[in-house]
Amino acid sequence: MADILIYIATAVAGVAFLLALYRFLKGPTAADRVVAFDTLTLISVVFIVVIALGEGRGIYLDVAVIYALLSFLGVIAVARYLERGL
Amino acid sequence: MAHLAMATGFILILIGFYGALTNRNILRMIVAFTVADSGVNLVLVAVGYMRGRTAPILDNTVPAAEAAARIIDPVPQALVLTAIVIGVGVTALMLAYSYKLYEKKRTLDITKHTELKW
Amino acid sequence: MTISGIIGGILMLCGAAFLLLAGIGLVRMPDLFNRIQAGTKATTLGTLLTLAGAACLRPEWTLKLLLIGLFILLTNPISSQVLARAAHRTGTPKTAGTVDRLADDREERP
Amino acid sequence: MKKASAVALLFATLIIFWLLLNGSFAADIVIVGIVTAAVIAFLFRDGLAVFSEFKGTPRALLTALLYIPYFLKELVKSNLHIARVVLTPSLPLNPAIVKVRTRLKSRMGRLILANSITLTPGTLTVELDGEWLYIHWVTAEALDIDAATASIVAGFEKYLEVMYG
Amino acid sequence: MSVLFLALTVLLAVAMIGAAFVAILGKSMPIAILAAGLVSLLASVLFLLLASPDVAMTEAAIGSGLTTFLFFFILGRMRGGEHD
Amino acid sequence: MIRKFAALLILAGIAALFMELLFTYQPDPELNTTARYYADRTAADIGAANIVTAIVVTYRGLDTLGEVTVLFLAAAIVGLVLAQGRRKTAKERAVTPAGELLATGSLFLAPLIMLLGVYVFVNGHLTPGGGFQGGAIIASGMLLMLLADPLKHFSHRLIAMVEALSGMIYVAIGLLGIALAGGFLDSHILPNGELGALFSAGAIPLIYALIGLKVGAEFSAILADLSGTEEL
Repeated sequence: MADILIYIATAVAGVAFLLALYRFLKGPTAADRVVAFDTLTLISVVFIVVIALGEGRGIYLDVAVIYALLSFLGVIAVARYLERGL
Repeated sequence: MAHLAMATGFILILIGFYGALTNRNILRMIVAFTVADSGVNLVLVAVGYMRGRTAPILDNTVPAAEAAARIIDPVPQALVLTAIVIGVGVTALMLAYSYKLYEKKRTLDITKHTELKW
Repeated sequence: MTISGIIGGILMLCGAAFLLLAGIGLVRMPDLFNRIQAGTKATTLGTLLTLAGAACLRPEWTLKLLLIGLFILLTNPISSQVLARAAHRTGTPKTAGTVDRLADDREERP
Repeated sequence: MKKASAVALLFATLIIFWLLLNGSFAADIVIVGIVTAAVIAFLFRDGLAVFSEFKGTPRALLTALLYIPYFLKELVKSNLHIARVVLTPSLPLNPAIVKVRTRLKSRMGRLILANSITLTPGTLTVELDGEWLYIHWVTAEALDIDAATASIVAGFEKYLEVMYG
Repeated sequence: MSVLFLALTVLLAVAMIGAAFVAILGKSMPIAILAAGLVSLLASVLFLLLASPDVAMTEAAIGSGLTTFLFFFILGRMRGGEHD
Repeated sequence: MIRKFAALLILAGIAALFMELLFTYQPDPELNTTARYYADRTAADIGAANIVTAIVVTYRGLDTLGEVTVLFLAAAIVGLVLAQGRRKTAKERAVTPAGELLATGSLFLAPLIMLLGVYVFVNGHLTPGGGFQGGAIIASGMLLMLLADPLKHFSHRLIAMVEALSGMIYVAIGLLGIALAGGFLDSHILPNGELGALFSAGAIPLIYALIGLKVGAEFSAILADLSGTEEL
């Protein structure tokens, strides 16, 4: 039962991933793509949690911590580049 | 799954090579190089994967006694770990040189840098 | 099948629904600032709910999941603020009819 | 004196995060954590004024505890709001960037205020300039400063003023 | 769970190839760099699917994180060269 | 045009090679002998839970020393190339200052990121991660401070000192391995301990922590060099 719910949840998150990917590929401005990038990385965190649940290994969650951190730094780096502050 | 990941890696290598061969901007060539780099790493890790096995880290779900039957090949992983770290060193070096080239000629177009052409 | 398993699954499903909402918002919203709104809020709550669901399914992972949630809660708003500020400074187009007090103030005292 | 308390507070924060990360109280973990936190707190000893701004009074601690459920409630409310906007076929938008005033003086208090505003119904902090906040509002209801302040900032400020002042 | 993992692999592969095309053919330089970073970041989820958390963490922290930042630092110094 | 055509021709050749490789590839059903050796012996011999770490630090420790050296050379050459011919009085660049929110947030977050880096390299033998990842995360913490204040100057002396000290102690531990245990970089100079504890696996946590500090200092040096260049 819980397994089926996880399947459905991942499928829904996958649709969200595709929508954000569409925004990333289409644009139109650089900042739009950065927002899509941020969303994609956060959905990837959800994927990592699902993978950890599927394999049953808690140590995979360390990767998710690093992920949450790096999406933040990447977005800030691009934003500072755009406003000429780097 | 291993075949799929390997195919993705090969496609990434091809895309990266295409970009490196056709672009004239030096920075874009370096970007293409990093894409190809990711592809190579993907292929190497896919070689080590075995269906139905788990990561080579022992804990209470994978006790040491049955490790050999449960884990995947750790050697390609150690190899790729090295490759990634060296990759960033190489990229930093290429970027520093591109900065120097830009300082000399104020352009990143590779066809304008003709001193070493033959 | 345990109760906590079902609760966890339902929480994960709710989280995924909010992520989907973020995706729809990203595609449908007309300009950048509205997209950031949809992106930030919905993904934050969606990820938090998914983490809570995973914590229900595997109670022994709760501490790590809590930490991931805390990190996201701390960092995500800052990054969207910085991005919104940069976008506003570079003059990203806004939807027609947006009242913009910040641009008015910038013009007065540059 | 103020600097010492800031360093001590940073040290305590780092220790708490270290124990959360490791999830264990074993002796070796605690020893390594204390050494690491001490070294990092020493390296960052300058420019730590933001850490000593939290008022350590019991009333502030209680308010901090009350703030968490209030914030979560607002977060859920904001998502339902966004859901309503996004899922309506005609997209009922009325976007505006409004200007509001905050009474908070401390930097940490303003950071938490701005973060909270970003995560709550339909509002996003774009710029912070002294006591003025510029906020993007998806469905703007009021454009003048006082009305917007009352509807966006007042709810959080009530709590944060006790905590940070 | 293996069906789920296979579906995730397909999803990630599609996203990576799309991002790689943006990195090679995209018009503006920062977008190309960001897309290359996205390729690395998604590759690290794929590494996790291939049961290699060590490599996944390295790729996320070094391949995607530091490399992208280095690019942006250098690009910030040579804004004129962006469109050559 | 002809350039693109030639590129596509070369790529078609490589693609044919790749297709051949892909379609004839058969995954091994069992671990090969090397991998089996590592899988069977690591827990008893080295005492590290993470077998990749055991390979990187102990079984192939000399290669890792070489890798760290390559990274050091890369950082040194980047510094040399960028410093060459730089004018003495570099004028301060005109940059947009960071907003107050980012400045406050970075004061709060940078120590946490550093702590995370230390966690990653100290636990390298138990969980995924290790010296290289931890070093990169520490450098990311430096990067956050640079993003909040682009004109910040890091103390080059401190970075160089951390780098040199950790490198020297790393080699000294390797030499100690010759004297006290089986060979260069042997981890048995300290007791193996209990599998899964923080202080276990002999000298691996110590070696990985030193590698982490060294790599972090090297990456930070590269970042500081790049950020100190003039805008062209």
